[in-house]
Amino acid sequence: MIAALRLEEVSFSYGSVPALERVSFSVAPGERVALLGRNGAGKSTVVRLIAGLQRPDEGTVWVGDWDTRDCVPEQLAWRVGSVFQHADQQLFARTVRDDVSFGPRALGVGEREVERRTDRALEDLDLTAHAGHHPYDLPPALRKLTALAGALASEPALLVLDEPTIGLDRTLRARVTRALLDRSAGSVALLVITHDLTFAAETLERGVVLDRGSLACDESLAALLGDVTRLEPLGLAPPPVAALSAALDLPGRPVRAADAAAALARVARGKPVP
Amino acid sequence: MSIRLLALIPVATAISLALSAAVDAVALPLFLDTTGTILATALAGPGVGIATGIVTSAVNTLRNPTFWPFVVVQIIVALYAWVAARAGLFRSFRTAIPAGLGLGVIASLTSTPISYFVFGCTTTGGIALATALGKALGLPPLGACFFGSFVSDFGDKAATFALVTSVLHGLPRRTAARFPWALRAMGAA
Amino acid sequence: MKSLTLDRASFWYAATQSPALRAVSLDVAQGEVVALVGALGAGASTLLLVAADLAPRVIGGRLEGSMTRRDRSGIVLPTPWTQISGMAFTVWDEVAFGPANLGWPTHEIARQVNRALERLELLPLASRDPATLSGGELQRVIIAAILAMDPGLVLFDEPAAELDAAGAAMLWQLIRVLAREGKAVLLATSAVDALPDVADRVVWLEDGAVRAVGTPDLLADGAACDAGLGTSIATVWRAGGLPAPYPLTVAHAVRGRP
Amino acid sequence: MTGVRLHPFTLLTIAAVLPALAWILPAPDGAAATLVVALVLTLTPGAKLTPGASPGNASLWSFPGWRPGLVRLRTAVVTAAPFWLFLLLLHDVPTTIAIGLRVTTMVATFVWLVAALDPARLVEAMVAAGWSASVAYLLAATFSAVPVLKARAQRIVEAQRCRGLSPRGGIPARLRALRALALPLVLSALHEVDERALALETRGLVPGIRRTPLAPPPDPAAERAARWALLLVCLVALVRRFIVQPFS
Repeated sequence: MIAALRLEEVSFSYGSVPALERVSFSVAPGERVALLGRNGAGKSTVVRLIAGLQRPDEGTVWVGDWDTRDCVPEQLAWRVGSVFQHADQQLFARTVRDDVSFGPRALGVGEREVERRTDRALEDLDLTAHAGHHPYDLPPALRKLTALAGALASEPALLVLDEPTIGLDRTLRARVTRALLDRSAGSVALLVITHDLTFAAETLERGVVLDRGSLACDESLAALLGDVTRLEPLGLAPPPVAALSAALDLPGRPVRAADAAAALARVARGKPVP
Repeated sequence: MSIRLLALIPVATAISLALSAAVDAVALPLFLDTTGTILATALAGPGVGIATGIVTSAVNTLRNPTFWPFVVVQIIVALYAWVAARAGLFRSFRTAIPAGLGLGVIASLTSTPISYFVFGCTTTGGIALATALGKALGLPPLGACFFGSFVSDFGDKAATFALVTSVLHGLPRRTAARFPWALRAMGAA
Repeated sequence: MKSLTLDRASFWYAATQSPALRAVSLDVAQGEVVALVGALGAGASTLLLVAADLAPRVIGGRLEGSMTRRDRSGIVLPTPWTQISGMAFTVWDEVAFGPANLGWPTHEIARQVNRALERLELLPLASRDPATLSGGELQRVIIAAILAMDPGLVLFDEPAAELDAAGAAMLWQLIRVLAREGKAVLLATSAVDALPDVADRVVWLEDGAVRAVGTPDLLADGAACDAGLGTSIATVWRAGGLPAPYPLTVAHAVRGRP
Repeated sequence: MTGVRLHPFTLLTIAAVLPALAWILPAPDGAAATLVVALVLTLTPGAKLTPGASPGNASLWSFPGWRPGLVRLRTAVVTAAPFWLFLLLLHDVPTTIAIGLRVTTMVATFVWLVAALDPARLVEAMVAAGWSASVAYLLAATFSAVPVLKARAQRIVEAQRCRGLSPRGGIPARLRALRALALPLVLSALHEVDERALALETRGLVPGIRRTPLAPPPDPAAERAARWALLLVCLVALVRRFIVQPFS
């Protein structure tokens, strides 16, 4: 099976400032990967390389079987849905619906297919009730979801999201989680930059950590989130559920709320309060 | 002036200057550098529009000093946009584009003497080339200069008026209603 | 001593039919931290604008009921880059913008600015151009800029959204310190997990009206958990089918472990 | 080495008077004289301090303070060069020289002004001189808003291309693409006006305030006198040129 995304020994620098050094990792179809690291570790550069906004100095970025070096961003849009930070500033249509359909329409799929994809994306993020609203009449958090819906509507094989949950409350985060898990079940690959480890724990399964432009680790997110000693140098704190699992020594050290709840229930049934 | 309208002026000015990035991306021979002036006038009237025009010229001057004498053009643009807004000419492209073409004529009539007497009609590459073309066609110097300004101006002003119309109609109604002139400019009030 | 009192305050934005606030009565005392929680659009941001005397005075709309304040207020709005004054070319000057507008003497401005920069751990950035800062740094600059004006009533709208874990932890501690110094703090946030250690009282807003007021224990309440406003720990506890009362924090959970 | 730090108003006066004289004084001698002055100004090492200039290096090009001057000179020449080209294309040689010298004076003066004028000092000077805080705000806020919106415009271009928007094709296609690139910028910027106004209000920028100048630049009496003298020179030149000896 061809990986949805593969970075091979990728190096990149802005002028004389190195941003990435021989970074390699890949994301399989349906896989959900968190891209972690401090500010300036090179995460945003990875996104720009995948979207075709920059070309690697050395190495190759493969999106499916396309070498991004041979593609312009509007071609890569067929396979990559990118949502950048401040994506709410890219909205311009008079209704949420029109804005969400901009992507598929720009790709030139048939009008009926545009409608279908738009409906599905709006539904996935519970935006159907707002479809006729003006994006700028919505609170910023819903504008952010509208931008995300725009990327979903293009139905790419790979979704690359930069901090999708800033400014979202727990209910909206849960919507994003649900929509992303649903797409991933349909073998869409996910690469998500985030500082929000609660969201990452609920949504993603693997963590790729960059440190000053190099790959620092690439492993299961659950193992990473439970380990304070490794999170702290990244400026991250373990999410409350992972902290709870560790403090109570719950079996299997679950990091997702549902798993922790199930483990708690088992523990409570198994042995009474000491 | 209310703080809201005061805060509008730097934003409108920055819009005029930042749109060059969008124009560069599509590689069209447009400036759109009066967008902020026209938009500010259509939203908030001639005072805010003129202030935007003057500030735009001042900031442009720091990039290229030969822009400063054309501050007169920015002021004329604001006054013309005010008349157009009062007449509700931003109600659709059908009314806005001809109004923009009209502004193209007036703007070139204003900039021609400045360009001719101050700079010998060589302010920007495009205008100078069009002027050279006019000269080659046998036009007298002042006529060639007008020809140059007109060629570069009229399409730009029509595109700018079309863009401002798009913006006014693209604003949420609630936001538009909070700028004193917006609904009138759109022919909606 | 009451710093802010709202008495049956209702507010309508211009050109809207239904009110964004419905008969909200609330007071915030000096030395107290009150947190507003609620779903999106429940009215927390509107309430802060009313408390800051910006709605309806600046943004228009209509207020019924009354809002009275004892102290000058300062409000930290949600998006940091729109709050940069644009009049300053260094972080120090940006923070000094508000105090200078108050017409204070120079030495007093310098004292307040340096203190605010220190509190937000911004002294190393004092001579940087604000335009070169990251979102999180800018957020801290804006908070410092408001604190440097020494408002008696401090209003925060989602102040931690752009901050990383360490920045957020610093802010929550600072808010407690502000309360100890006698300031009244009113705070709208969706970071409910931080509130047990920060807030004295929690106000749950729903559809523009006050649904419940109480200590942070409110965030371990079954109804709050169902509405997505319970703390992570309380929510997990409830989802696991364990009996109430639910623990608010990991520390509480360890004490009452199953 | 740092030179004298002139008051911002003095800098502005020089930048206004020099180009004005270039046009007022009879060509080509007058404009040649102003150009010499402008070029000397451009080379002034003290126009702006450059951190990081290494005094250890002996070469003239890296002699602290001189290199930025030479860079400014080059900027002025590069900016003015196309004018000379077009002037030659459109006019005879005497006209080319007359207008060319004037335009180059103007360009060089402004290149110097941009380097010498610190916007923060200008704002302080305006506040100290009793200008309304609003006027100072307009100028300063625009300076800081322009790069912010430029960066945003660039981001929007990238984001829309990543949504499949192609900026190429026929003119109608490009105009449609332009709309999808320009509208988000304008709408998002206008949408923020409200929050900007709220932030200014809460931070005390309201009409009629007496703002404390934070660090008012010193304005010695000699400099004030020099400013008036420069304006007077300009006026005398104007009178001489157009009234006493018109069209000489």
